[in-house]
Amino acid sequence: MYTDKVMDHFMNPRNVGEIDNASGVGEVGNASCGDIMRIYLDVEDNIIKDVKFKTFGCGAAIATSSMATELIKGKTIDEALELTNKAVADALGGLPPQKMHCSNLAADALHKAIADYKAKQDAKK
Amino acid sequence: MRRVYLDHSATTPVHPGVIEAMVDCMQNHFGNPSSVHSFGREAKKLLEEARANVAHLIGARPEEIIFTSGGTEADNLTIFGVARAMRKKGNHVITSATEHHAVLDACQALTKEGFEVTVLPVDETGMVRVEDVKAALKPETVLVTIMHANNEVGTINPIKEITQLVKAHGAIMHTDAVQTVGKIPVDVNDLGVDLMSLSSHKIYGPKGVGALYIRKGTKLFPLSHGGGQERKRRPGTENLPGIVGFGKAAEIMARELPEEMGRMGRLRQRLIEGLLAIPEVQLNGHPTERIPINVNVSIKYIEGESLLLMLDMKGIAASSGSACTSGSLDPSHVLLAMGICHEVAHGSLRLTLGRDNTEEDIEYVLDVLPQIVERLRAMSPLYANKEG
Amino acid sequence: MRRVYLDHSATTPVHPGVIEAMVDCMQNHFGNPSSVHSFGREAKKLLEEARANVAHLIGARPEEIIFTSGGTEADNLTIFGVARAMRKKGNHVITSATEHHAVLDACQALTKEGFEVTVLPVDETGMVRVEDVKAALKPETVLVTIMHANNEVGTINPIKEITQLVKAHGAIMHTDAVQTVGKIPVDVNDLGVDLMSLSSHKIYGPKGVGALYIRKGTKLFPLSHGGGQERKRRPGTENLPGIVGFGKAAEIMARELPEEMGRMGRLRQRLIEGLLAIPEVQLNGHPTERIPINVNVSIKYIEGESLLLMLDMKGIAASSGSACTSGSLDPSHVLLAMGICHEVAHGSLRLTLGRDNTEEDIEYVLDVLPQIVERLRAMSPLYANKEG
Ligand SMILES: Cc1ncc(COP(=O)(O)O)c(C=O)c1O
Ligand SMILES: Cc1ncc(COP(=O)(O)O)c(C=O)c1O
Ligand code: FES
Ligand code: FES
Repeated sequence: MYTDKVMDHFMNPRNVGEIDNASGVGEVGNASCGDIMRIYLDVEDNIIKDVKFKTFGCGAAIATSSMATELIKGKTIDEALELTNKAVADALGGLPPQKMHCSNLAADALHKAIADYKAKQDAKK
Repeated sequence: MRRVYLDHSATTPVHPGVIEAMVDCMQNHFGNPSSVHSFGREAKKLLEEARANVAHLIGARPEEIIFTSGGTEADNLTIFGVARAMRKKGNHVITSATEHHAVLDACQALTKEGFEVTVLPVDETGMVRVEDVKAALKPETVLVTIMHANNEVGTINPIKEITQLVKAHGAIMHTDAVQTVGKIPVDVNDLGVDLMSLSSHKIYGPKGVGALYIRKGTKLFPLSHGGGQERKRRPGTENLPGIVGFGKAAEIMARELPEEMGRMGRLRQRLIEGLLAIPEVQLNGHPTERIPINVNVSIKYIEGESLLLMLDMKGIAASSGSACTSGSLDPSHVLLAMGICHEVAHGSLRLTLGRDNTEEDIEYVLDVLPQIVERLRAMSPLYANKEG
Repeated sequence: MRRVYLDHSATTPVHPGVIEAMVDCMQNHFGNPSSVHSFGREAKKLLEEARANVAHLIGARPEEIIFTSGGTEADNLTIFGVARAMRKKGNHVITSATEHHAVLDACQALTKEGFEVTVLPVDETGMVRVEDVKAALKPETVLVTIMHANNEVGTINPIKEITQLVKAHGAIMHTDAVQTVGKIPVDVNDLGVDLMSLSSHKIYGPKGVGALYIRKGTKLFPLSHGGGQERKRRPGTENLPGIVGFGKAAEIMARELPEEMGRMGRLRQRLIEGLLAIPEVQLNGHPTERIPINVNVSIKYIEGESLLLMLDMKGIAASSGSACTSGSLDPSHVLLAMGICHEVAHGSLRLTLGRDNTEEDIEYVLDVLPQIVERLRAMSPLYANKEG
């Protein structure tokens, strides 16, 4: 059902956890199947220095969370904004058709976290 | 790696004696039971022996058993067959919210033919209330179909009491006994039902074969047409190797049931105790009125599919009512009907025992599971919320 | 005693390689293909391999094959499924007089749902005339179902020509290819049909499994409801051992067909020659457009069942279109549709060849049969009348 890449990221997820006083936090929940994903960013000089996630969901949901955090770690905010759901799924070697909606979670949560970071920056100004 | 199969309500391994009987049938008696010659007569003999064995398992007479391609077909044949045959008498059918999709979806399809279907609720243990059946019976009611035990939570319905009401009312009573036959004593005359669905692959027989018990005198239209096989109720060349395997499985089940029932019950108790020792785990279903092979728990703050995958990596095969495993967007209709909320239903885990399981298997699961639960909870934003 | 099985159109022995594949499936891969865990995934893999093998045998794509419980179900699923799905477009269905009962009786049942059914005649060789199809097509025609080859006399219909007409007319074309697949080359794209019925037990696979080829885009309602198996077109836990056996049989047939076809044709010619050497024996069916395994003759002045019983005493398994073998009062509807009179139909004998048959088998039959014919004729008042 899942590719080896998916299973690897599922069994050994990268960047699980939380960041205290994160620069930005984004949470999305897909009401349809009850999965929830939260991403924490630590941003310094416009660069994502650290990223953590917590996810309640299926194997695909956890693997996409892990892969998304891997893909943006060390990237600039602008680069991170370019990450698409499809890119995450592709990086995992594809997802089963009925699981494509899970891959929408990760990039969406990330974009929300970046929006939260930007809002916080604006508030500081 | 140790492999522990705990998904016997999904399907069972085929008993070695069943395989042997099927191979003998295919190697030595491959004829078409309808043929006049000796090859045909030998096949016919095997067919009727199998029918007698299946009948015996549920206290029926051989001529009241017809073979189908499985439980799904037996359910559909009943629902369409009886409803259509009784159309002139009435157009109301009663079923329950926790039925298998073969029953629920067939009833749903009946509404397009002008039938009205009442779907009874269940209580929080998953049981149909006898008084609800009583209240739902109408002059137009022609068929009531309530499952004997549920496949997800194992709750056993009070079919005998329900049947008494239904028969007194003059309607026809069907029960889907796919999950009880071979696991607890089942007798068509004790229960009093008019029709009963069975499936071979849940009792260590092969997949692709089932049976419908039809009490003498019950009217039923066939679902399909063709040769006159199975008293014109189910045409098509008989699935002889499958039927022979089913018959053998029925024979073995009848013999082993009394002892296995007790053993399953004991393994089940140990498993439930061990699971409830994990924090924030709840038992779903009825505490006592459940088939002895069924354990269903919800492990809060985690999602069932990830749990199944991690168990699978440890060689443990289980199932879940999580939406993520269903291919649809909703979690198990059974758990929801019992009033369990979406989140808790997502974290459901079903472990169903079988004749190959040992105490060591149970201890292995109880050893492995807490670590997996801990790992998944550590990843879960819901668990974090709760702690924070 | 020598046993010679010459009833391969009724059913075939199961190929040893098929039994082996089925045993492996049951012993080592018994999971439910819908399950998430490794047992389920292994089962799913076997299911899809089998689908690919069956698809390959008829030049289809795997996703165009759905498994059924046999040829009868495939025929019924087509007739009810397509007709009901197209109901808004029209209510006319065309079939032919020599179809299998699975098609004829399903079409008959359709008339109760408001469909009009045209049953085309056949010529004296049992063949449907292309011009008859043309004349029968109406604006309301939604489905045409004509068998590829007949099971009794083996006559092959001009399906390619018929399909061209039907498709040009905008209707849906189905063919029951139960008797041709594995015996002559069959390609869904060459024939152009939208649907095709197959049965495993006619090609050395197990009984109780078949397939329906459904060309992409063809609308079809299911016959029954339940789990989402087989793209929601055929619910129920898949008959995995049966399907695996069918897949293996398809693989073997694809490999052996070119050579076996020639060998069967030669045995058949020898058999026909030998039979026609007996006085007052006529060949039924088409002299050349017939499947290579089929021989059908009428032996005048004798009745088929007695003939079969006497052959059986000599170890020879055959079949007949005699009313006495059918359980009904009429002889074969196929022979009657070909214009053969009742008396001659009663004396019909069908011998159908298979991969285990040898030249010695044929010589044995040709040695034994004349004596039997003589004995029966000596008892027959018809023969006496004729001589007197
Ligand atoms: C309660 C119940 N009814 C019907 C079925 C369907 O039986 P089958 O898989 O033989 O079609 C099942 C199992 O899937 C079941 O658990
Ligand atoms: C032409 C034809 N169609 C359909 C069938 C029915 O197939 P099955 O026996 O698999 O139901 C048969 C054989 O009995 C047949 O010969
Ligand atoms: S989280 Fe539900 S299917 Fe992926
Ligand atoms: S003569 Fe006995 S059935 Fe026809």
